[in-house]
Amino acid sequence: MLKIEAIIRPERVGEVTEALLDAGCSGFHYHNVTGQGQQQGVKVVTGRGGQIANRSAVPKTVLTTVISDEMQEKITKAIVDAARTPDSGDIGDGKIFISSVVDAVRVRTGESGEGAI
Amino acid sequence: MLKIEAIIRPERVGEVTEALLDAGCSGFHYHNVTGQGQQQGVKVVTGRGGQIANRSAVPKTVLTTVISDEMQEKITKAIVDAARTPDSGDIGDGKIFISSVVDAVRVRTGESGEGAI
Amino acid sequence: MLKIEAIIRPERVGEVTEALLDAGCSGFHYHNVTGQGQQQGVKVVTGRGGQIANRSAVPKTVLTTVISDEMQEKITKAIVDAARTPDSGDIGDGKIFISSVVDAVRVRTGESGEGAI
Amino acid sequence: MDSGHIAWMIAASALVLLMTPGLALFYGGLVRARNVVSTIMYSFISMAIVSVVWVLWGYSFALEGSGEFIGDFSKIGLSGMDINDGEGIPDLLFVVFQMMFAIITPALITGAFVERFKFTTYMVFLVIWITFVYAPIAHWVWDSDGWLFKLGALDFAGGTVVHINAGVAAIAAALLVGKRKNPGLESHNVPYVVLGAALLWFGWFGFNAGSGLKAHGVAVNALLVTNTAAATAALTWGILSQIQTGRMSAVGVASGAVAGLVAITPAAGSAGVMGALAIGFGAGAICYGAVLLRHKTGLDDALEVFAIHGVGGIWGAIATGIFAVAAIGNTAGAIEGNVGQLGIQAIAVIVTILYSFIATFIILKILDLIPGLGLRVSETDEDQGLDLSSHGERAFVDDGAD
Amino acid sequence: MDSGHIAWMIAASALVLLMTPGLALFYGGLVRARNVVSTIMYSFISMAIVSVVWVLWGYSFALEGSGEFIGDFSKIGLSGMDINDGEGIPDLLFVVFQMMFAIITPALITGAFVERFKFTTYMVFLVIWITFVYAPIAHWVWDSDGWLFKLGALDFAGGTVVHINAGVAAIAAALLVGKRKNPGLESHNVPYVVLGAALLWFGWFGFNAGSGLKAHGVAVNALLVTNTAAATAALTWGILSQIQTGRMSAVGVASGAVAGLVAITPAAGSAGVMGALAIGFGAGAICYGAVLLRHKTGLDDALEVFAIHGVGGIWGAIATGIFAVAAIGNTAGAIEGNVGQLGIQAIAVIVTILYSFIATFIILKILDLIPGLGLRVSETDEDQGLDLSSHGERAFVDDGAD
Amino acid sequence: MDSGHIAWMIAASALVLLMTPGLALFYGGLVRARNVVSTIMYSFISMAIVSVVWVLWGYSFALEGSGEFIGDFSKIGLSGMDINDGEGIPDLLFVVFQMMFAIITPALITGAFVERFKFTTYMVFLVIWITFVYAPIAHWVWDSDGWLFKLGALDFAGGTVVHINAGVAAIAAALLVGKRKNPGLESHNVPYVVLGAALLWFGWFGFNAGSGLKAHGVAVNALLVTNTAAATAALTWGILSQIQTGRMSAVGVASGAVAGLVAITPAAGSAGVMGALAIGFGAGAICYGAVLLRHKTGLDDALEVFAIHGVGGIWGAIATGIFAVAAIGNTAGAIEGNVGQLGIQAIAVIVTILYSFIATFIILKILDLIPGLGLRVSETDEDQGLDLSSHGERAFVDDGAD
Ligand SMILES: Nc1ncnc2c1ncn2[C@@H]1O[C@H](COP(=O)(O)OP(=O)(O)O)[C@@H](O)[C@H]1O
Ligand SMILES: Nc1ncnc2c1ncn2[C@@H]1O[C@H](COP(=O)(O)OP(=O)(O)O)[C@@H](O)[C@H]1O
Ligand SMILES: Nc1ncnc2c1ncn2[C@@H]1O[C@H](COP(=O)(O)OP(=O)(O)O)[C@@H](O)[C@H]1O
Repeated sequence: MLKIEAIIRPERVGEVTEALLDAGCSGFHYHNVTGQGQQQGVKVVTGRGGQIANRSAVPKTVLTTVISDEMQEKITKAIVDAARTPDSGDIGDGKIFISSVVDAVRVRTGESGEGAI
Repeated sequence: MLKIEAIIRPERVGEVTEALLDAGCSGFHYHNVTGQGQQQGVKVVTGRGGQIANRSAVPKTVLTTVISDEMQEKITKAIVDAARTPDSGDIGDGKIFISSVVDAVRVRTGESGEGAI
Repeated sequence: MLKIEAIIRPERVGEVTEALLDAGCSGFHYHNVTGQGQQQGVKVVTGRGGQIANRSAVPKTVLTTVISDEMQEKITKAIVDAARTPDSGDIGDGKIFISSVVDAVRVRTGESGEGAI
Repeated sequence: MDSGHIAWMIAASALVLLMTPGLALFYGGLVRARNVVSTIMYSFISMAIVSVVWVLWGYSFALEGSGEFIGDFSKIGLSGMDINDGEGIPDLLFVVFQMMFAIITPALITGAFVERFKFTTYMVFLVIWITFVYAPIAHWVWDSDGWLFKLGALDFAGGTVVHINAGVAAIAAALLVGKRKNPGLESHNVPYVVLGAALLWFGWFGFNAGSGLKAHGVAVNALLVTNTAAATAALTWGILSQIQTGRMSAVGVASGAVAGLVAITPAAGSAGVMGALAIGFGAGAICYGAVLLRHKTGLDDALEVFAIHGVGGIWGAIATGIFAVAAIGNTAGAIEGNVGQLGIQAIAVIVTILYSFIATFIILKILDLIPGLGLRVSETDEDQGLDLSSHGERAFVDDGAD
Repeated sequence: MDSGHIAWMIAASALVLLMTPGLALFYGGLVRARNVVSTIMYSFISMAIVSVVWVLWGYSFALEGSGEFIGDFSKIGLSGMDINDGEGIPDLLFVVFQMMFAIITPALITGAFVERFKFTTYMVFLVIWITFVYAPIAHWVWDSDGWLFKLGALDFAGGTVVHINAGVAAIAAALLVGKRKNPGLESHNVPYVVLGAALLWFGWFGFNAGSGLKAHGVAVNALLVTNTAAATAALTWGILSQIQTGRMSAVGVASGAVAGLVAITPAAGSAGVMGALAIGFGAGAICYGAVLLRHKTGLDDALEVFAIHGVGGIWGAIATGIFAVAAIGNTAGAIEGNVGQLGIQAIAVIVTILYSFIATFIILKILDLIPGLGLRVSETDEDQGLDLSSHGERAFVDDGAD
Repeated sequence: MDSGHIAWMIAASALVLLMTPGLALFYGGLVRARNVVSTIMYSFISMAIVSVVWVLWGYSFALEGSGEFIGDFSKIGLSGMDINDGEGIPDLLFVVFQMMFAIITPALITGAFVERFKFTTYMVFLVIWITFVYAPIAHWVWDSDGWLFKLGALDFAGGTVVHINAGVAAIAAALLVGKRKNPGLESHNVPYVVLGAALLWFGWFGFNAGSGLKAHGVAVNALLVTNTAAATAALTWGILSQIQTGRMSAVGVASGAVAGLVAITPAAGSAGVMGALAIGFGAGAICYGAVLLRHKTGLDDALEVFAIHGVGGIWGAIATGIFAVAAIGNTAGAIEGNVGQLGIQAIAVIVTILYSFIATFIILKILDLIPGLGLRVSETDEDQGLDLSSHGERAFVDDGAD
């Protein structure tokens, strides 16, 4: 089992979740974070409107889904395609991190393993 | 060391954290996420009260705790029991994902390993 | 590749992110959580101002960064130094959990592996 | 007719209307985030329902006719009321001003049963309660034919009719609907609570200074003592909170202000500024204590309607008998030697308590038994929060996570 | 001059001013969290810009001179207006009161194009639209030399000038700016919506009860019928929502209240309380239906400006012709036998629709073509949200994540 | 007595009271999320404390007696003031109206020291500052025996007494309390800021148009120029922000509105609409510049109290000397040839600055030295946020994470 954590633009959540469902991923969850990377950050106005500052941290959304190993390629592709800014992509489009999961348990039934994801 | 991530219903946080303390888990943290799974989603009213839509994504809370390997069973059982809707459980009660942790460091003391969790 | 998850005090986010940048970590993200540990919790007033209760859960911020294996020591040291309460540290300064990451993908370019982090 | 009186009373009516959204915010901030919309709606829908009931029959039942106990059918639908009728101010302006009182009174009760009461049943309750509980008591106290009015009970702006009435009805409601399954420890939005209290304070100037129906010296006195009592009670409550917990709870200070406003309500037309200081101090201390006591009982009067409006109203009604100054309101109080007034005030208090409790209890009991109604939402709905289950809406929706 | 009238009209002006921030909250709560500041600013900046335009030339163009179609330059910069001029109330007070109407009207339109309209272009639009659309229509309807006024069209407080005008301009704007790329499913902050509606309701008392420019019986009638229609429409809408979805949407009830307030606006000086019940019921039902119909079209009038202000205003203007009571406003309606009034009302409605739509369309089309202006923000800016892209600010910033 | 004047002045008093919660929201939105409750409470508690101080001795010290520098003890506890005393309006109404000014003035100062000032010390400060700083200056300027009044200084609604006074006291406070450890980059809640500014704007109509104590032509003029200056300054500030940053900051536009309101305050009884445009434009530009300059200094006047209220008040006081129109306020300004008025205005400004700074500095210095008091919270408390450390409450509590 693998855990896929995708850091994406908040405005792309809709597209990405749709792509995940299309790719056969039936379970995931997401939450908003503040992220910092190569992206220039956002310009924010400060000083009561008289100054402009660069806030390096920008709003991002982290989407997490646990999948079976064989779905890795399909799912990452789905996310990359849906999360990338149309045309050639923009800095700040996000990243995907993949790590391995030892076990999963479904609370309702108590079942564990692949069947639980 | 293992990391337990439990996706549960927000209204069950109280029960689950109590169960964790009872089971001897002394550290954890949690945050709210938006989740999607088999659960039908929630009905929300749109169109100024004239239409009803299904928002597939529902509010969930993710609770994370890092424990030593031998506590795995005890802790998952505690979570499952406390997070499950009384009687036979309901769709949407949540899932638990278990992954392995390489090391832990306590900021205050700098100590690492099992002693830090 | 390693994933570093640091649970720190919200008021130290600024110091910690600066320390990360100084240590050469160029990407990370963070979000607020509610945490519980050895820390006494915070005193909150209830009963319309007439009673005081201990809310064991306190606000914390979780900062996540994925780094290459060789940076582990440098980065944890940077976080520990920046997140610790000056002088000898205080209970509740937080913890760092380290786990391994299988792969990373940069959404913009689709490139994966070390180059993507 | 006097354009100055009309000018003030239109403004006063607007101010009192605003108290209900103010209450909605005050209550809305105190509950859990999953029940905010629901809590706000309990108040807001009262503006819709009671306004309609009031023009259809509420006003006529409450403030017309020559009976001692209840009005009559003569002004059903405000029939026969011409825009030029009235002295000082048009009669229709009196209808509107009084309507605003009828709107907020049942909204106050909802603090007792937030986070679990069925919204549709509540709508039915509003209609019935205004008709059978509010209208009669208003008639007794404010109609010149009403028996308590004739007895000489002083209630300038509604200590009995509005606050004791709501506070006692709240106990009946809390008893019948039962405890919340899982009440929150903290208020979910303190700025709402303080802003709500501020709007109440602001609107209360219309409530009290409007109750003389004129722009004259008595109105000005009401304005002054209202502000003084609110301030004194807020300060008293805040200091008690600081002493007991080492922190000055904002929710506490806001609650104190409301308690002071409640207590000065019956006295606003007869107490002076020194009386107002005493009444405010008393309200702050007594209602603070009442909240602490309530926490020791098993009664889940969730937002302290009885401890603040009930107890504050009782204190205010009695204090009116103590601090009334003949030079202001023509009737002397105990301090000026008219000890008998205390007895009259006590009668008004006791009768209001008894009638309100019994009548509200019966109404709710019946509503509970009617199939399709019932007082309480299902456990799943309570868990999920009433915002989604009763209204299909979440109060706050973030981007990204939409 | 009469101090009572002045007292009420100053208060009424303040109340109407407050409607614009009320609208800002109402609209602000309905959009996505990334566009709140932007939505609020569309309204708030109207207070700044239209106030200046109004004293410089807006008032003179709208309400001076003896032309039938537009005012003149005689009171540019309010020149020659002395603080002691006027009867009943100072002329300058009339200027201020009318200014508040001019402020809110274009703010209403913004509901159609929130989440995508370019802020700088909007500022230019405000200046031009007030001059070329609002001022003429206000002149026709409210100036005693205006042709619709002379025709005998009844519009007490602005059903045509404010609501139909804004509602129809909204369609033109929505057509030209195009659909939102990615509209949110839910309102981002329901308490803002309800609080905004409450402030609108409160301020509307100034709007309608002030439109007689006196503190007298007609003002009181306006107060009563305004409240009654708002309440009835809110209740009607809420019940329809409950029937259709099994939940009583708070946003729906708030929208119903606004629809009722819109519909009673032209009628507030001539309908009685029974008429108000009918008008409110009609507004609740018709505008509810209009919203549902709008959802079936491809038009992204995002916050239902046409369905509520346009349709509600049309219904109100027609209903004024039906329910006008001669004893209140000196002109009888169809029910009292004066069926011809309906025709006059219909003319006022149709002319307002045509002029507003065509003129607004042309203005926006031109603004769209001017280099450096243009109606719509870039796609990236829309994605990022207008709060950051137009105003450099996020509405809500948390600790830790700062 | 005149019911119209009374009607307006009761309403005006209510409006001015509402400014303090408006300020609470305005300031509360500007700080970090962990200090919102604290920031709001600085303002709200002033309603409680100053109200009590005012009726006990504040009013008597400020506005009674025949001294040139300070009032006397004759009206301690408002003794001997009867509800029927007064001409035009009851004397007690004057007491209440003036009280609202005394409430908001120290609340304004708090903007300088938010996020770090000790709440209990602040409560003591309120009592002392009103007594020893506010009351004397109010006496000088507004009491007909006051030396600045006799000198002929024009200050219709409090440019010196309220704004310069608060702005200068803010510098003293910011100096003594020191910089914040870790100030936020952004405002935590922009809608609160805008809504707060809107409530200030709304309430300011009472502040300025009430300061003639009558419902007459001068009040109407005050209403008009107040709105005009607010609008012009908001627009000026917004345009400057757009030019300099390419974005139109909502916080900037709101700040501009407040600056315009501040600057027109002393002039509201004597400037005309053209003067108001000039004053508003000046306020927008000058205060905008003052904020930018302040950022270059090391002074952490956190919410720009000096740059807006101090500088805006100074500009307004001088501008009053320039733009005063004899036909409105009976005194001509420099433009009408009375250049000497400028000198008088300058004296009033300088004296207020000196007295306010020195007296405030001394008071705070003493409070800092008293054991158990002290100005600043501990570093841990500042880190944790004052909401929890001073008030035991978090502003916002989510579900799930409770
Ligand atoms: N090493 C990392 N660990 C955790 N999060 C990261 C890391 N690098 C980037 N991120 C997250 O991914 C987002 C996008 O990365 P960024 O470097 O801005 O763009 P890009 O990957 O397109 O060059 C960042 O805002 C940050 O939240
Ligand atoms: N594969 C997954 N990866 C991540 N989160 C998941 C996954 N599957 C389910 N979840 C989360 O768990 C929650 C409960 O799952 P759901 O399928 O609705 O119920 P159940 O497990 O009872 O059938 C979902 O709302 C979602 O947040
Ligand atoms: N085993 C754990 N798993 C997950 N989070 C933990 C764990 N232990 C502690 N934490 C988090 O770290 C924070 C600090 O831990 P705490 O025990 O209070 O302080 P300290 O580590 O200084 O003794 C807690 O608030 C909690 O959020």
